[in-house]
Amino acid sequence: MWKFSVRRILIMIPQLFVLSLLIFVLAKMMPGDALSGQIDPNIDPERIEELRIEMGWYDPWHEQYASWVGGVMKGDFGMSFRFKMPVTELIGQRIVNSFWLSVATLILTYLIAIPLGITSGRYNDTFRDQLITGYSYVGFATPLFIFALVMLWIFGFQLQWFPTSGSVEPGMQPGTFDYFMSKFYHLLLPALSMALITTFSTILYLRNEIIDTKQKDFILLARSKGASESRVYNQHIFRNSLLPIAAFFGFEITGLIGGSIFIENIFGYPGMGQLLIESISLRDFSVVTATTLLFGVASILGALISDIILSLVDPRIRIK
Amino acid sequence: MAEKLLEIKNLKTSFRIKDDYFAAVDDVSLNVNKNEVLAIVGESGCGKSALAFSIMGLHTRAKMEGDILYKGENIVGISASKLNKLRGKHMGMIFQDPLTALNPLMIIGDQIGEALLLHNKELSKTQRKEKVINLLNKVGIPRAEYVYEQFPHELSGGMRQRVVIATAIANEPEILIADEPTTALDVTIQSQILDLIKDLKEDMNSGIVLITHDLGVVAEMADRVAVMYAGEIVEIAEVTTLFEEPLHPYTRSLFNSVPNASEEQDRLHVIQGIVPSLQNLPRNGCRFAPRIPWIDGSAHEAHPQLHEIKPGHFVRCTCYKHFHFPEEVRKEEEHHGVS
Amino acid sequence: MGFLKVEDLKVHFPIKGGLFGRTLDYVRAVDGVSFTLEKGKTYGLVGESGSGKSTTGRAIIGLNHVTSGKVYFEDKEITGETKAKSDFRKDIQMIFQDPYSSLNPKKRVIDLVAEPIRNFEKLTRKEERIRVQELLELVGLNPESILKYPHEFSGGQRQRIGIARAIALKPKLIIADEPVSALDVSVQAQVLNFMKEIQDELDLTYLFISHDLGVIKHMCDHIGIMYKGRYVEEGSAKEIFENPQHIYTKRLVAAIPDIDPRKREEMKQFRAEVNTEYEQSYNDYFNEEGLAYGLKPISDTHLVALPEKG
Amino acid sequence: MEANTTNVEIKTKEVIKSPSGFSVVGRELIKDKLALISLIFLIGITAFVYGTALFLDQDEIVRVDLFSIYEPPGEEFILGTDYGGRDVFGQLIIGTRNSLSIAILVTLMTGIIGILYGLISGYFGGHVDNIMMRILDFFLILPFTMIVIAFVAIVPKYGVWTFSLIMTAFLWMQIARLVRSKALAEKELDYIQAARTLGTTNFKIMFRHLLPNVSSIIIVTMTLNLAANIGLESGLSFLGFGFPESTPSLGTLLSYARNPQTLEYRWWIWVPASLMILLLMLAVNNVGTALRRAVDARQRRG
Amino acid sequence: MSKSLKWLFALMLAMLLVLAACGNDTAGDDDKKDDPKTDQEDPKDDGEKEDGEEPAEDDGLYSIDDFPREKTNEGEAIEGGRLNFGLVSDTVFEGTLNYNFYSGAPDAEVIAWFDESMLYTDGNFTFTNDGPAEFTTEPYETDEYPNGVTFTFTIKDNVNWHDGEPVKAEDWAYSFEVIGHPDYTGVRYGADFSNIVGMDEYNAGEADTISGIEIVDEKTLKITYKESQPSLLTGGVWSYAMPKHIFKDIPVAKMQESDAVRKNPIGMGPFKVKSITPGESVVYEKFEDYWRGEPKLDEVVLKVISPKTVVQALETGEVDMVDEFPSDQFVDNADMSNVEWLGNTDLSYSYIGFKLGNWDAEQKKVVMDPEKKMADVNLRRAMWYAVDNNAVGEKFYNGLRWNATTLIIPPFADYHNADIETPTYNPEEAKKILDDAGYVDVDGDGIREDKDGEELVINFASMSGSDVAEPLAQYYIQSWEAVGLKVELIDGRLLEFNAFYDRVGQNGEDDPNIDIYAGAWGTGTDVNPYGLYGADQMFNFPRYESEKNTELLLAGNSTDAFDVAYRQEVYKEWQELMVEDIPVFPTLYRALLMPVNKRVQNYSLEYGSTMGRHEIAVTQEEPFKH
Repeated sequence: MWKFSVRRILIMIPQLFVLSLLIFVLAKMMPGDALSGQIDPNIDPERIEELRIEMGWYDPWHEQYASWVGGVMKGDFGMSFRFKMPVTELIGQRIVNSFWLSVATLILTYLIAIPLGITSGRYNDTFRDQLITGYSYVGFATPLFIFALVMLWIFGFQLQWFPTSGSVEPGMQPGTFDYFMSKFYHLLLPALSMALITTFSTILYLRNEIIDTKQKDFILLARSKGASESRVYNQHIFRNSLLPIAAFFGFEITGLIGGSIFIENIFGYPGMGQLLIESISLRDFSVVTATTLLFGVASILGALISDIILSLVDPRIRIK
Repeated sequence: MAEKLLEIKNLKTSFRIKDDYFAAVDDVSLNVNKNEVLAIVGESGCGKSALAFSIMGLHTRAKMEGDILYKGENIVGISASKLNKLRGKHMGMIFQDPLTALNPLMIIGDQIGEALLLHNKELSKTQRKEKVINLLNKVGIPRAEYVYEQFPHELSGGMRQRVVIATAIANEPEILIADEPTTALDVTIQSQILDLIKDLKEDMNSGIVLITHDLGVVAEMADRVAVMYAGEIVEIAEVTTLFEEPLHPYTRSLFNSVPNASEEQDRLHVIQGIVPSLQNLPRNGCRFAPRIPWIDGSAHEAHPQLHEIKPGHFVRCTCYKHFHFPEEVRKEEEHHGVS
Repeated sequence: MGFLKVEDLKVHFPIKGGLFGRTLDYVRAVDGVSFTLEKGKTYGLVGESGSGKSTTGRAIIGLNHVTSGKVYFEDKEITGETKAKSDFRKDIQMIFQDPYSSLNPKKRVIDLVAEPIRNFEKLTRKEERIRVQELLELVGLNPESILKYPHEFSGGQRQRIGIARAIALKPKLIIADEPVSALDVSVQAQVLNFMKEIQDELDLTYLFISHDLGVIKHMCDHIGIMYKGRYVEEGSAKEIFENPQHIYTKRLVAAIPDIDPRKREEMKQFRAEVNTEYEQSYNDYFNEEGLAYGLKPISDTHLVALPEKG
Repeated sequence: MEANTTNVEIKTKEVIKSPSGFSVVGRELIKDKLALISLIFLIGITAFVYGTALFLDQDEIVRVDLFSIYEPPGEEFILGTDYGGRDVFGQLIIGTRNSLSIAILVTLMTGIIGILYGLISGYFGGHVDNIMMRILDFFLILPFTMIVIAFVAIVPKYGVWTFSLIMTAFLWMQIARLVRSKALAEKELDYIQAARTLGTTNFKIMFRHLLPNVSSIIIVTMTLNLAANIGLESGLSFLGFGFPESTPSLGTLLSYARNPQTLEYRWWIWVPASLMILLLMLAVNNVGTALRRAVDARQRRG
Repeated sequence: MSKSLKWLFALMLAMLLVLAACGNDTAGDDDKKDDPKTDQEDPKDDGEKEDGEEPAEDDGLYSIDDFPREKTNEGEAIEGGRLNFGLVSDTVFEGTLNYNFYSGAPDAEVIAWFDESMLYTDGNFTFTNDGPAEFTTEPYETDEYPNGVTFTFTIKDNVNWHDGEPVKAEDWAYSFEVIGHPDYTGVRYGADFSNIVGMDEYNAGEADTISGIEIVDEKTLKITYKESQPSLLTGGVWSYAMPKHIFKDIPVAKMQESDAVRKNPIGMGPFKVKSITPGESVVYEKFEDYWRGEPKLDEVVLKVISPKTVVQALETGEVDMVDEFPSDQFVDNADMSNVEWLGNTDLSYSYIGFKLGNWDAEQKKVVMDPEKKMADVNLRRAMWYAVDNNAVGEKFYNGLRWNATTLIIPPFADYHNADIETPTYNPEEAKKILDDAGYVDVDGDGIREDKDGEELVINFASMSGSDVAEPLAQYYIQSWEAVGLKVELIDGRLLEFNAFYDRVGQNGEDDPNIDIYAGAWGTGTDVNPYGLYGADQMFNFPRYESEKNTELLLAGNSTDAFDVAYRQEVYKEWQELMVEDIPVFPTLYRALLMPVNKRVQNYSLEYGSTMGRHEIAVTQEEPFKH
């Protein structure tokens, strides 16, 4: 497994390389640059030109790319033009938020999806099941951003149960328990909104898995041992059905990245998704390349994590 | 004398297809005695597996009528908890495909241990492990300590089947139902497994229901044989009787169609027509009649019953008296054998 | 000179692993198999699962990549021939084990049976249909069923469709890979009978692959026994069944359940003896890797895998 | 002669019995009332939308009218107007048509690419498969949003086709993977091997044998994708990369809800479009699920 | 209070702060509000003349004149208290918290609470002596610089940094040294700096000190400018000091990313930074030693709120006030019961520009091209007549934007020409002009051909971003079509702001396909329009020049122009010239709105107000709720 992971990571290096090249070229093709936003009669256009030259904007793109790659090799992703700080540091600030948002979303997703999926699969074709699958289809059909807006409106403003923007109460001391709670409180509503919409695939998947597993021979064997229904479900069916869900885990990460762009925007939550969109629009290219690269790494790692989890929990794969 | 462990009376197990129920096991009566192997033979679709599942109460959506008496107590329709006390403790089952019959995510020890755990709560963990290892030894698995920790996919087919058997016999059940236990195995393994089952039977003194389509296996294993066709039992007899004097046309056809390693045949017998599907079973008259069209209709009973020809030898329908192979009349007949 | 000649055939499947997916080792599915088929006869290839018998058959017809060795068909080398339209494809056909999976469920009988014809011959629609109907008649199916789909047939009938398809181009050799293992006994009888009939009618040669010694004995003139990718014994049916020389063959033959319940005890004892012998003399018959030695003739037709020393 | 007539009879009879025919699906639909209603709804709405759109003048509908800004629903405007004084009902019809067309276009294009890619990769396996899968993996890590934004900025004429192409570039992988794994599994089945022994060329095997046998799952997946694609366009519009308002779509209508005032006070602009999306997706999903059931039944080999 | 920033930022529609991408609605109008100054314009009366019968608000129309500019309401202020301030933005604030380095408007808003200018301004945006420093000027005449001027600044005694250090002359001088330093990374350096004697040499690295800046004593600073211009008094002198004792050890190139800028910035304003959550919020506490007296509030919490949620945040009292309110959300929320609405005219205008030439990169100047499609002034004038800006303001903006007349906006009260005659909506006149100029419909399709009878399609570049951008552009196109001109959106769609400015010519590489464009400018506090219309200015996007234009623009910022009457005359003439030549025509002026919770006292939107942030107070602990 160790070898397997290393190999996967080695494969991902050329992929990331091509990805970075693509992103870089695309970025260069886009109109405007980080200084387009500085158009102002009282800023000297010559100063802007000077800065462009300093930034290397007029160098041939491959030279820029080479120097960028050179920096990345040394762990230096350059400076954010907009934030005037090293990209690494900037992302460091944001990634924590995104990370916890994702974790909370995942946990909520599973907290919601697993019981529903299990109920639905165990009692398939009953009223309960239809109710749950019905919810799943509606969830499938609801655009995330409309749902999130409605959630924000109801729970944030009408009921005022949750804060409506930011990632933490102003003035909290990092490291304190209050700070932690405040962070948690802030990410609850966005995470819940995203989770409620993303559960549906997990529910349906789990349901199918359970219905599938129910008919396996080893379930019959378990029954013939005299295992009660609840034991059959708890010991045999659920364990086996949850396995692919566990494997799904890594792939969820890719989905989360997409979803976070909407969610962070709506809930004013300063994370990576928001950073990416802002940086593209404001042509803060060093941030764009670093962020997309990071997302790429996250997706690949997600897939890798899936494989690793699967190989950890599934003995059939473990041996290979 | 034979002690009746299991007595099946007029069992009818029906499945729902579309909006109707169709009986896969139709009015079957049988009994299984202590220290006896009862073989149930038939081709696929004859209802032999459905019968086995009925005995174990494994059908979740079937309608069951009739009685299955275990030591005189009816187990049809009893509560799930009662059934669970019976299953695994008094009745064990061996499945056809050892590949799918084991939970891929559980180590061997736990799978066998589960059977112990469910019926013997007093056992401590270490005691349980000890017993499991004994069981593994008993079914002939070498290096039992090591196998205990292994997962099913790490074992060969034969080994897995031994594990399944160990699970089935964990609580020394009085009745063991083996549903095609060797079909998926190679012949050398098959003989080992059969020997194992035989030994266990001697050991535990239990009654075994052996479901199979392989007449060779029957000849090797059975004390008594029940031949099933289309959900019904068409013939029951002691094994030697049946092999020496098969009476029912179906039994006879079956014997004649097996290529035999020990004798030369140029042509094998072919049973005309095809095995009817559950929905298309002829429900009236002799169910085998359509497949022996050269036998005059009047030879069949209107409502075929099992007739006891000799003590312990039952045959259904009177057509056996008039049966003869068409080859004996016309050699060409089987060219036709198509619907 | 032989009709089909297989020389030192090897089929190895790589085991990939390590950091870069290098080939670490090989599964030696077929590891040096040689035999010759005579025209018009049936040659049986027997072995337990994993013995390489099916791989051998598939390698001959080109479904598996041949690692080394040569296959001659009518004195022409056909090893590694991959072109779909090569001539030998017309002459060598195959019958598959599972009549359910070997027929494309989405195709009607006419399309199934006509497929090889369409590949090699240009016939009009009408000619083609007549030909297919003839073939169906030949295999004992109702010629009017050409528009049915495979699932509408029973297993035996399907296997006949498979056979009709295999004989559509009037092949010379048919490789039958476990043609009856998936069938019930009564149906099995139908198919076996039928295969024998058309063999005479069409002057076919069979390479009959099976694990069922009963069936093999019923069908074959010559038999090769395989174990772990190698031959352990080869000979006429009579020689193999009545005078098995290799310990493995003996054990295999002994394991066949006897149809006579009265011989039960006798058989059990016999088996036990063979097993004891097998265990005791295992090292005499197999090398350190547990593989068989090369074949040594002990009569004109009978070859046994014995170590060099004898 | 006689044989011919019999054949015809057989044919008509068999087509009905054939598992791959529409009868199974039809039966499944009739049994599943919800799916039937969904299908009728879909057909109805499609016919209505495409039919009505023929009589509507898109230029007229997107014409800005300063004197009827934010009219609530009423007699003159069934569903009111937006901030440009444009008729929401007309936009809804044309928008539904546009969105449907795009969803169908994208679904078809992703389908074709995915099928070809998956078939080739799965059928040939080995190194071909390996390389093709690495390429596919690469597409999977492409940052969707980033590239779409870049494209929108770079491509001068941003219309239905460019939009669909971009969508397609990111969506074909699912089908490709599915087809590949099916093909990988299916090609091990004897009928494919049989075809090879019969001298059938690889090309024919792929398209005549493999494809029909994976087609049912493809159809089901594509149906479900169609539902997803309807929703997709609205997501991009939300980020501001949908169509210009001169090309109304369900997404542009829905994206009006980005404005909190519209969200709260002018429901008539975005609620109908939301409902339309929801209904369309539900309906397509229901039909897709019924299809899946029909397909499953067949796979149990009737 | 005077935060006399040079708010220069191009507010250009939108965009800066707002991301087109994020689809924020209000984007369109963000801009900045700012400072002091009165204006008493007329603009609203257009609103009234429109449909006359009903009072404005009943038919959904509002006028900027109906809004108070100051919040001084009744009630007793309580001691201390905490004010919640919302920074309305779709993006985070960047966190470059120093006047010398920041580049985004949100950052400026954050800085304004803790730091301030050394010089306050009055209603005309002119420096006064009310701020932390006073100044005197004297001419500086040498052979080299015959028109020079020397400023002598005296910093008031009680002005201290938050860490207790007094603000010294060297701190102020230091900010010049930093901005002028060759390693400086910000955008502030420009003509205002090179105008200082010795700055060029220093900037080029040839001198270690700036000869024109002299630290006379701890509290006195002298700065000598080569050229004496009125602009110096309206923001031309850099008036922000830097605490040298903190920055002196940090290399200039690293300052922008240093903790002194990002994590624990200090200033001399009424509040001290207590804690910062990067990008999201800042907590300030009062600076008791503030030179104008102890602030009334104990604490101020500033946090970023999305324009999507600003209304709810105000209604629930989550924030007491915001830096700016998206005006398109006003109408639906005008009845919000817990706030009072303040309003003023924004320092910006929108316009339609005509491409009349090209940028000559070699000579760095504009070159007119008579072959351009829009070269005929009659065509341009007709297009002006063809659009009904009052209707646009009323219908799209409920009167919160209104017809613009000249390129010098009303807040520059001394210079704005209120009496000027400009074309207003008159399609008949437009048609007549076109007919006379030879633009007639030759082929009878309802569309006019050009003077040679060739097909005339005018390509229009317009920016996306605001909600109404699209219908607005459509409306203009329709209006022109109504007089027979065929105008099409370039590429058939709105341009994202980067693409827009690239193609309009921010790099001097104008897209030749663009004939007209819709733009907007934030004017900043300096009335001088040279930066936008000077012949050698890159931002002269119409690429227009004329001798008279150059002459007038130079005259307007000459030493003579210190005479207000003279300057008024010059700019009057320039405004008329613009109406005559029409390189661009202004379309709309804008209102700046600010809701303030009823508990808040002493806040002013007035330009040049002397009411400082230290005076802000609240009347009760909890905000009012809607």
